[in-house]
Amino acid sequence: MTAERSIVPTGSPPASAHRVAELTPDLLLTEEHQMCPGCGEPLALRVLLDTLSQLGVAQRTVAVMGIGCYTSFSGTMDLDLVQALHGRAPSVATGVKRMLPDRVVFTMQGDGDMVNEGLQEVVHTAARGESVTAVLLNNGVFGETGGHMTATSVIGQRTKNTLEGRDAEYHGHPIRIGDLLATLDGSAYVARGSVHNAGAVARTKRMVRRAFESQLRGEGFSFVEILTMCPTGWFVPTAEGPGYMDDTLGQVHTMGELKARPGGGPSDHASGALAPEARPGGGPSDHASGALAPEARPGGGPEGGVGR
Amino acid sequence: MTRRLMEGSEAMAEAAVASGCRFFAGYPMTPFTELLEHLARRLPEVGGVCINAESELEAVGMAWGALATGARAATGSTGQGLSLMQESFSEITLAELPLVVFNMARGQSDYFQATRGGGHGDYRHIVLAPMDIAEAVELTQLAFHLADRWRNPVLVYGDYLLAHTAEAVDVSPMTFAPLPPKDWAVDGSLGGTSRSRTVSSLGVGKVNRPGGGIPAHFEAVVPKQAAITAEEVRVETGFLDDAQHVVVAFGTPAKFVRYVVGQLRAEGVHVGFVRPISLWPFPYEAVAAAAEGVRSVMVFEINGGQMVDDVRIGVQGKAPVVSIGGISTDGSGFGVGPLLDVEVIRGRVEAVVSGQEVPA
Amino acid sequence: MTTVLTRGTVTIDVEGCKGCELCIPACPPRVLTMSAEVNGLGFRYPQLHAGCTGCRACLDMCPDFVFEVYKYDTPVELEVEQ
Amino acid sequence: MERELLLTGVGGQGVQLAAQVIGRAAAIDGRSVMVFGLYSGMMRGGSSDSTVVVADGPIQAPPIVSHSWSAIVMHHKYWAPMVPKLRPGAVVLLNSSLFEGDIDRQALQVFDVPVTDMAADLGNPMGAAMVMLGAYAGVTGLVRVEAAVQGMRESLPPYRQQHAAANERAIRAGAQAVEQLATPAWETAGADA
Repeated sequence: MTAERSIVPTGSPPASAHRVAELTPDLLLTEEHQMCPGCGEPLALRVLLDTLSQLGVAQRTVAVMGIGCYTSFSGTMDLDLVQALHGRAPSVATGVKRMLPDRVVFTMQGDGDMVNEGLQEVVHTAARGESVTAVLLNNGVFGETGGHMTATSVIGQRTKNTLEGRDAEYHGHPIRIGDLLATLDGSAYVARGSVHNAGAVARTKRMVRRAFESQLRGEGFSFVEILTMCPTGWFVPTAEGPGYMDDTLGQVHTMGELKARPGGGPSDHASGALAPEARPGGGPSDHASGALAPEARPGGGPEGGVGR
Repeated sequence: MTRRLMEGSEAMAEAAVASGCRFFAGYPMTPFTELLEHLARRLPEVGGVCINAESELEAVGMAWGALATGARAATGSTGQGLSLMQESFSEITLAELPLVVFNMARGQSDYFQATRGGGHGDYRHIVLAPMDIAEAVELTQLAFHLADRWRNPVLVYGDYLLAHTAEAVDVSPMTFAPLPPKDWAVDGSLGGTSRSRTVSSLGVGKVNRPGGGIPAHFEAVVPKQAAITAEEVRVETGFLDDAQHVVVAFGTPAKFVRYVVGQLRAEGVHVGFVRPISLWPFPYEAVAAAAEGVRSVMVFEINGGQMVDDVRIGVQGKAPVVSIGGISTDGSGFGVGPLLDVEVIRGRVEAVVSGQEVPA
Repeated sequence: MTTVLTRGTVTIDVEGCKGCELCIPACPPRVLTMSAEVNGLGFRYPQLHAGCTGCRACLDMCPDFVFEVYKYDTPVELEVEQ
Repeated sequence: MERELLLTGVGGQGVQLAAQVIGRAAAIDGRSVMVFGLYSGMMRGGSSDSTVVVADGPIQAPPIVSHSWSAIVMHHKYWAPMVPKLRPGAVVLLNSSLFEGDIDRQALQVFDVPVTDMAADLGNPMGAAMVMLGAYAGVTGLVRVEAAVQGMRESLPPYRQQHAAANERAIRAGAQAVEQLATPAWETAGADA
């Protein structure tokens, strides 16, 4: 059918129409980047930058960037910015915020940066209730080095150094960083969204907005984890990225608001605010319990043997 | 002038405050701890911030962030803690941020760490080694000035004696030459203007105003080292004119050596001293001049032999270089041991002067 | 031939597309298809058909920022082959 | 001119505080001063040594002194290692209430002051070191007694200021118990500044 259907010209804007969404977020100096096809990080970037624009805080914002694929956004984001070392962005952001307490300060880190290399930094920054917003782009893989296991890789996930899939007994268990940070008294707002479909993008945008609003109210540490597609690092076709994300990462790192201060105003999610998103075909716990089933634990069955 | 009795830690903290330092982050470790204590008390009194960082890694990262806003900021530890900070020191140097680092060291075995660094890449820190509290007050203030002047980290090398000795000192702000404005610092105000700023060690600017990238950045940062070497050598010498023997020492042990040399001179022994105040840049020329025509160049340092390498570079084979220092510590490991004794040092100098073996 | 009521449209920066296809299932009215031809980078790219609502789902799901979304001031009837 | 003072005692006797007070008093008198304390981790019972150097110009001596002009001996427990660090004829103030053991009274100018008993008589048993530093100030004039009193007040943290009056009585009692300026530290009392 497609071959026959008439194609609408899309080379230039039509007459008698108004633009409802711009090509490039206001705070991007160029739409060009070197991310792979199907990467979810630019989607998260748009969410972040659009939110800053809409909040009207771009001219009092400092970004602190970690090291990963997304580091290249340092050169394209039209924001005052400090480039940090791998893992260290929360501490650098702490120094920035303490010297510029009336500015909006956020970090952008990947899961390798935040949950592997810099785990204690984000934990302590959250525990101190540092008034910064940490944004985690979590794709469960070291994308920049070419697809290696991180601390958030899920059980069964194939990476270049877990060729048979991540095995809990041999490689350990993934860390649900959002859940961990939500337990700390210093964290005011914690949420986990994703960019694997347009609805998720819209929900994630509300989370990012609420995180920054929490910072503007001075409530403490705010955190938004955004699950992003990495088809290159997952070794799946680009078009299958969203589905793979939902079936793997999304089942362990379940989406939803994990924590919000009572005074933070009503949630856009209404009743579902503090609960994982409902999903068709069974709740996330089904899959999680499958991944962490008793028989898969050490000594629980023949599959558990890895020669240790 | 009002002088007040202060331990070195307090005096250095006061000197940092007098220098305009308004941010400090650190993690307790003897003998650095009291410096942190004093800054934790003093900085809030002057509108600054002192954070009890959860680790040295975090302390240096916090200072990095504060520096990026243009604030005068510092961190510190003992050498062990500084070992943890080395990655950040490298990158902060390449980011051209004016960090001041205090190493309240356990003895002098951090000479290599201070002057060569344990980090990656082509980076150097200016290293200043005071011998007593009065000099520490001056060099701390100089450190903040030089860091800004060169946009390069400066390390102040102290030790247990410096931290815990008290002297009556006056900590008044010193006056230095004017510095250029910190137009590179971020304040968050330029987002969305196409003129936003990036503080980065990678030499990467914005796409509309790209930096030269990593190669060009290194080419721009590294040549500063030659300029610093040309302009920032600091050294004290004494009794060199007719010296037949020279002793080289730095930091608080140099005060012992200077005292011994003074005693021996009073007794007619032709001995002089060279005291490097800047360990990097090292006073190679002063050492070379001192080595001219002497029978020996002795090196007294409280370690297994580190600065002796630089002395040999300076001497260039013109005289025998003899190490008369050594490892010296008490049970605590804080670097105050039996070698820090005027009589012991005198004995070792006299042994060399008289052509005997140096006692092991 | 028949016509389809079309409220919106998009512009597509074809040369910026990396051919990931994330926009295709993202489009609620299913009016995007991948081209048979390739762009200058060698990637297939999306093409628009009648029936766009101007909802911006394609834009939100495009990692390469190739879409701009418009709404007609007055909805138009676009012809479609049966 | 530089004058050195070594102090020794057991932790808890107030040796470190006495050294601090003398240091502050010397600064009040306008002299250069250096104080270095070494004490074991135990707050009480371990060794507690301190070094004070006072000078009328910049101090040349390093903080660990090998040849001292004087000593304060609050207890004999850690006294022996200090003996070789005293110059011939050094001034030694001895806490005769507690001191047991040998001391070479030919080589050293020893002043016996029963400071622990005196402090107890004053109703301030913890003030023995204050009595001793008053006695030392009286015998040597290294610091003026009035400067010692002021230095003591500056050395006490706010939460210990209630001890200031008793400490002042202790310092003055010590100073009055000895022959004034029996072995003067300076040719004239007080420096120019």
